[in-house]
Amino acid sequence: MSIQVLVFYLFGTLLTLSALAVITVRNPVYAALFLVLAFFTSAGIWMLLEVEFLAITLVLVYVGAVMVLFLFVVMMLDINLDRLREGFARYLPVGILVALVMAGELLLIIWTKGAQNLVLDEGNPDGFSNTAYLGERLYTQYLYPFEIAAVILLVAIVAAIALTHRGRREGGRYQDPARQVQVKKDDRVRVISMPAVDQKESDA
Amino acid sequence: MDIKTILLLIPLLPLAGSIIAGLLRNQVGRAGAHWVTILGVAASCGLSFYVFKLIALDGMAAINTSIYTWALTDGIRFEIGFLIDSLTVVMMVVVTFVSLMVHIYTIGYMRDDPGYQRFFSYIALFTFSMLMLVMSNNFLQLFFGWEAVGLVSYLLIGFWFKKESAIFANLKAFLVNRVGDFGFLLGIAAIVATFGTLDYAETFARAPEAVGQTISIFPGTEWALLTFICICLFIGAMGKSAQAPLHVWLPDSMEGPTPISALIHAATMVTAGIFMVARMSPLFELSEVALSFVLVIGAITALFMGLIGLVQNDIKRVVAYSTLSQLGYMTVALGASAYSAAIFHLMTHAFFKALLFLGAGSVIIAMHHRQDMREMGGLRKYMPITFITAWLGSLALMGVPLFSGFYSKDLIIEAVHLAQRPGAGFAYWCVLIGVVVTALYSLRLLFLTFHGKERMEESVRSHLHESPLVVTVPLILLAVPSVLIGYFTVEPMLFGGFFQDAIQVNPNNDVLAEIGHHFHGPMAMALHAFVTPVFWLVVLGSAAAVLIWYWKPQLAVWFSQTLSPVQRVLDKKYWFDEAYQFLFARGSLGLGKSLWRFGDAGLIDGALVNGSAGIIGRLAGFFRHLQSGYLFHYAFVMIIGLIVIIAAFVIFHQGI
Amino acid sequence: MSVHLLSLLIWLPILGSLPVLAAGEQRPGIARILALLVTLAALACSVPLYTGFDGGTADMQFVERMPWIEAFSIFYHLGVDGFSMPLILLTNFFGVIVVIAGWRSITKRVHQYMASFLILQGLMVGVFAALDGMLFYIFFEAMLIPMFLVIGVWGGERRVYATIKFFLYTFLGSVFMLVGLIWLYLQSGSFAILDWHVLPLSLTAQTWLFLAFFTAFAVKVPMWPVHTWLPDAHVEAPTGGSVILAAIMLKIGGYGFLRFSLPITPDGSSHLDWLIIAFSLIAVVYIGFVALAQSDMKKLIAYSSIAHMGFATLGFFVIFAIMRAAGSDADQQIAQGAALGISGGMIQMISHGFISGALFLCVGVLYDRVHSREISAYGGVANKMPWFAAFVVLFFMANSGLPGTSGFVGEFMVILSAFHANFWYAALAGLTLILGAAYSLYLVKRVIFGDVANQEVAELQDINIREGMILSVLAIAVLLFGIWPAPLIELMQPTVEQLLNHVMQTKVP
Amino acid sequence: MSAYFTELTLAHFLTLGAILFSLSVAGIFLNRKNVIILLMAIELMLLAVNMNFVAFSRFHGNADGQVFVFFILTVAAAEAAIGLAILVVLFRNRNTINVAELDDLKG
Repeated sequence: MSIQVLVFYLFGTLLTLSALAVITVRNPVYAALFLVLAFFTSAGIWMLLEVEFLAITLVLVYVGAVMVLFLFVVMMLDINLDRLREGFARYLPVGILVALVMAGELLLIIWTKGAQNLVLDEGNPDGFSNTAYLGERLYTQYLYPFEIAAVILLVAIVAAIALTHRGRREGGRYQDPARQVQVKKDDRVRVISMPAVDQKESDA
Repeated sequence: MDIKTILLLIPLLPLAGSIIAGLLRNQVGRAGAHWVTILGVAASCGLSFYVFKLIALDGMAAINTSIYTWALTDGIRFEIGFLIDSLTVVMMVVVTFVSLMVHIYTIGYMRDDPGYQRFFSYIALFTFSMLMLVMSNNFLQLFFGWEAVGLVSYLLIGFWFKKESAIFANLKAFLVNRVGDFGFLLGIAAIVATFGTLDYAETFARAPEAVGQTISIFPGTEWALLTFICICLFIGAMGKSAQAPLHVWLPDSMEGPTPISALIHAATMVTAGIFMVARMSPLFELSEVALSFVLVIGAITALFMGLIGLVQNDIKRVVAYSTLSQLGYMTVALGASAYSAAIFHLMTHAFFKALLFLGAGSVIIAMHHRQDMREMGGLRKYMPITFITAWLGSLALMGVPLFSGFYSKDLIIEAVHLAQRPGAGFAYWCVLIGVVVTALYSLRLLFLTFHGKERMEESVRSHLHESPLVVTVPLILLAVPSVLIGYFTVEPMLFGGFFQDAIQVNPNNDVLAEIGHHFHGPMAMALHAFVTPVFWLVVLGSAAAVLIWYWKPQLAVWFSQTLSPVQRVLDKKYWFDEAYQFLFARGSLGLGKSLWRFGDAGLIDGALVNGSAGIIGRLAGFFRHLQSGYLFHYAFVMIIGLIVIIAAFVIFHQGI
Repeated sequence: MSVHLLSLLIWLPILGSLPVLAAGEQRPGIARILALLVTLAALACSVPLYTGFDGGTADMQFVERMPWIEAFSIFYHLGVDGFSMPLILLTNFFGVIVVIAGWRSITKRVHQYMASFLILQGLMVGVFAALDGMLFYIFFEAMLIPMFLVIGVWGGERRVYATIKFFLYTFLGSVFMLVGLIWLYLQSGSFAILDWHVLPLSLTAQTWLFLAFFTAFAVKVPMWPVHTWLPDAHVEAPTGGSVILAAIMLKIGGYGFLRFSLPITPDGSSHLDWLIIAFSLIAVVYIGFVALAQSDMKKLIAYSSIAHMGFATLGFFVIFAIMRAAGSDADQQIAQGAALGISGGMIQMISHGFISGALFLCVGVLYDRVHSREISAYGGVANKMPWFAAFVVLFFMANSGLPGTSGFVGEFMVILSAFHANFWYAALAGLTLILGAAYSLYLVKRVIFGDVANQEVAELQDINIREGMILSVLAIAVLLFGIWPAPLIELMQPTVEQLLNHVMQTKVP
Repeated sequence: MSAYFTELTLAHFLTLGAILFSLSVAGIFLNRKNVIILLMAIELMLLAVNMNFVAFSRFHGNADGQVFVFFILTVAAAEAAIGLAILVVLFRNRNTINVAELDDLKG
């Protein structure tokens, strides 16, 4: 049993357990945290497959951004957990059954198609950069889809803001750039000419 | 002026008068309307007499000329043209002369009517249509005239369109005529299909070719083609000439103004059918069956319609049933192959029946548009001219020797007697009894109207007076030919070969020729009449009538009580009207309603059109419940679908 | 210039609708006048179409052809023959009539109303002129849109029901036609209708194609039993819409039979002619009875239209029965009576255009005054409107096929033709003589004759100059074609003969 | 000792992906009312898919799989962002994230 196999089984077990926890724990915060764990372990397995860039991206993007967002939302919302757990026990048998059937079917396909005959080889030669390789692909062959993906992200950003934006509240304080630009010096500074007054007299 | 122009002018002058009187009614005014139409018809009448002279007296050959090509397709030339021969000129003279008389008479009869110009426009239009009909040299134009006179008849029966009975009668008249026209059109279609032409001359020339050809109407039955054609054509004639069982419209048509009854429903239009059959003699002669059919239909009409005339109280209806009966006589003559006799009777009848109608109209004017004979009586001293002319007309109608009707009717009876074809025996008895009946109703009318007690209301009586000159002059002018024309024309028309260019009779059928062997002049015929049963039947009928309605009026009451079932049958006119009303009018309305409701609205719209929409709607209503709106339901369905797809992979795609 | 005459006739009204629309809602008077000018111009432009038409040939004339969508070899291909030319003239004639008819009775959104009709007019001319299958289809479908709007916006109370029914019905039919057109394209590699005419096809293919075209055109004609949209559409449509619907749009179905079904699938037509003959005869008899039972004037006229169009389809398809009846000895020669059927059907369509258009205008005249289409709301109209009554009687007489009016010519020819095939065809068709007169005159009796029925009738005013003018023009047309139909018949004679010669040749390879 | 424990094959990774996927499916069943967990289950599902892509890419020596994963990450991020935004708006308007109470699309 090589170190690679050991690592795979270790991370695989962890991943399975944390995934199980994600779907079974009561508290969504814990679920989110277990999901983070799942992502981490997956990243580990991906390292095993020598896809370093994606593994790191997974951690950075998912754990760093998406999961934080999840946690943020979960904590922000005041959720009645009991109501949401209704029917958990009732659906447990069905869920297990469905999961087992699906897993069985999938495994049947995987194991009857000879996937077990493809053995993990030596891997990339030294000095090979997965990041450079992927980057080259993305910016040449897949440039067009890449741009589209970028646009999709932009749309997602705009959409998310548009959805949650509530408009200006009454009584809020806002800046109006148009008015700021149009401002004239007279609006800001008023030069008042007044008769000179003797200091002493005023003091008196 | 060449002859073609003259011939064109004959129908077109009345048409021009009609258009002017109709479209410019406000511009020309009442006097203008009657002047323009009378001038048109008078000119047309004059020209007709001129053409009559050319053909009949100067012996000019028949004219067959084309005016223009109506259409040319499929190798068939549809032409509008004139065929002027002896038959045509007789009809032209009769039509234009009677029409002229009626025009003049109308000035008096319609004096106070607001639709004065319209009326003149219609009758002039009628004259045009009738002339187009009789002058035609082809079936297309014949059908045009045929329908056009029907149209004018429709308009004129419904002339007083505020009267519910009038607009009912005109609709009825048009529709019953259309039933006949339906047969007529099929006959024309059969002619086109057989001979490939609509021209009379060509058709007649090729008619013998069709002998022996058959047509299969119902699968398995073969009819002689010519019999089929002739019966179809005759169905048209039955409609127009009001033969049983398509007679029902004629009595109702009396709702129209009286001049119309005289012109259209006695003298001219209703005889179009007779004229048509005579014109088609080359075809009818080739079909014994069709002639038998004609004979029997005519005989039934002659007798049974006359019987109804016995119980009518409306003066015009009596004359109308008399017309039906006389049309039956003409039809019988046609059926006996005595076409000339039919045309001869048509002519004499046109004069004396127009006279009787106009006389009845004169009485109606005097009675302030009351028509019930039970309110009349003793009118002879108030209106002598009407009285005398009515008597003359009635005597002609009864067939008293030397009067015109005598010659025509006697010859018809004689012809039927000699005819050999099936049905002739039945027809002979019918026409013989018909003679008695004719005498009865004619004299009944005269006695009830002009003799006896004055039964009208005082207010009417105080205003009784003879009609004005425009009314009486036509009466007198019509009375002259009613009395005399038979005497003077019987020999040249029937036995002088006058119609030989127009009417073809198979020598085997030529009963008139047989009569001609024994004919020794009109006077001899009149004298001979005293030894024939016909004359004694007239005498018998007259005697009975004198007894019942003149000497012992209580006898009439007694008769109507003892014979009340018969009276009832006749009163109800054998229930033809009721049956038709129920079967056809109500029946087709009901059929239409139910077809609409169940077929269109129910089956097609309800079941198929909106039904399919409804099914889709209901299906959608059912399937939309699948859309629970719950996210997890959709997710379940997706997952289950996924499982199924993977399972399909597992099961079916093992080899891949 | 004359080369582009057809394009001019199509696009002049369509583009002419723009200034009419620009007149705006506030200036209905200008919109009316502009619309009238455009339609008059279109009518004037169709005069050279008539004078320049060579009646001695069956070839397409005034042909225009330029590539449009080359990838599918779709051409902008126009041309007319003896069938389409009279129908184009009829269309442009009624364009003017409709604008004048809607002069006063339309008061809301006049500019849009007029523009709709102008567009409709151009599209209908396009349908008749198109020689490319796809172009035809586009015009055929596009035509529905303005009509849809006209009924839906300016219609009566149940206009939404009527428009949707009208639209779905027609659309359902034409979908099958589209399939047929595409199939033909795949077979022949061309969208030219004239190429399809000479395309050899197996009997099975012809049968299916025939059915595809049949659904499209049978709905349009409309034939029994797919006719029920017509009464509803007519009842709800404004007068102008009814007039165009009856006078022109129904003719497109008949024209389609002549342009597509007969020449493209002669063997299929011959195979299934019993279907059309049966439907046509049912239309004449059944619909005749149904018309008798109507209490709504427009519905009655609509049903009468169905019955009359039954004559056109009967005339078109009875030719096969005639050829069969004539037997094999007449093989190489057109059987007598066949040409009568086709020309009779065409004449019937044109004449029905005039008569039904006129009848709907007459109903419109009454509706403008009393605002009811119910027969029972009238009675004794002749007392108050004598001139109008004269027109109504004339047109209803023409409707019942009175000789001397155009209504007679087509019916007469078709009955004559049908007799060559079978006695019963002629007899059943001939029943219209009775039924047509019955429903026409029964209506006349109840509406026109009689004593003044109610206060509203008592207050009726006779027709004004504008109404009198259009009714007179139509009356003259009806009488003219009744008294002398020869020019019209001769115009289409070469085309009829060519079609018959073509149809006689089998196309089964 | 079985061959499963001596060397790693494609089947190992695919099996792991399959288990992960099945678990997330079960998660959707179990937490059918909690939108947040549902979203997390979807993330897990995507992770399983990504696992497969990566494995195939590695074993077939083809970069396309990795590019796909890259795009899936993009889309997943976008989805999470919008999904959570919707969630926030939903909660703001309805004061619940209970899926059982959301049936506006009911037919």
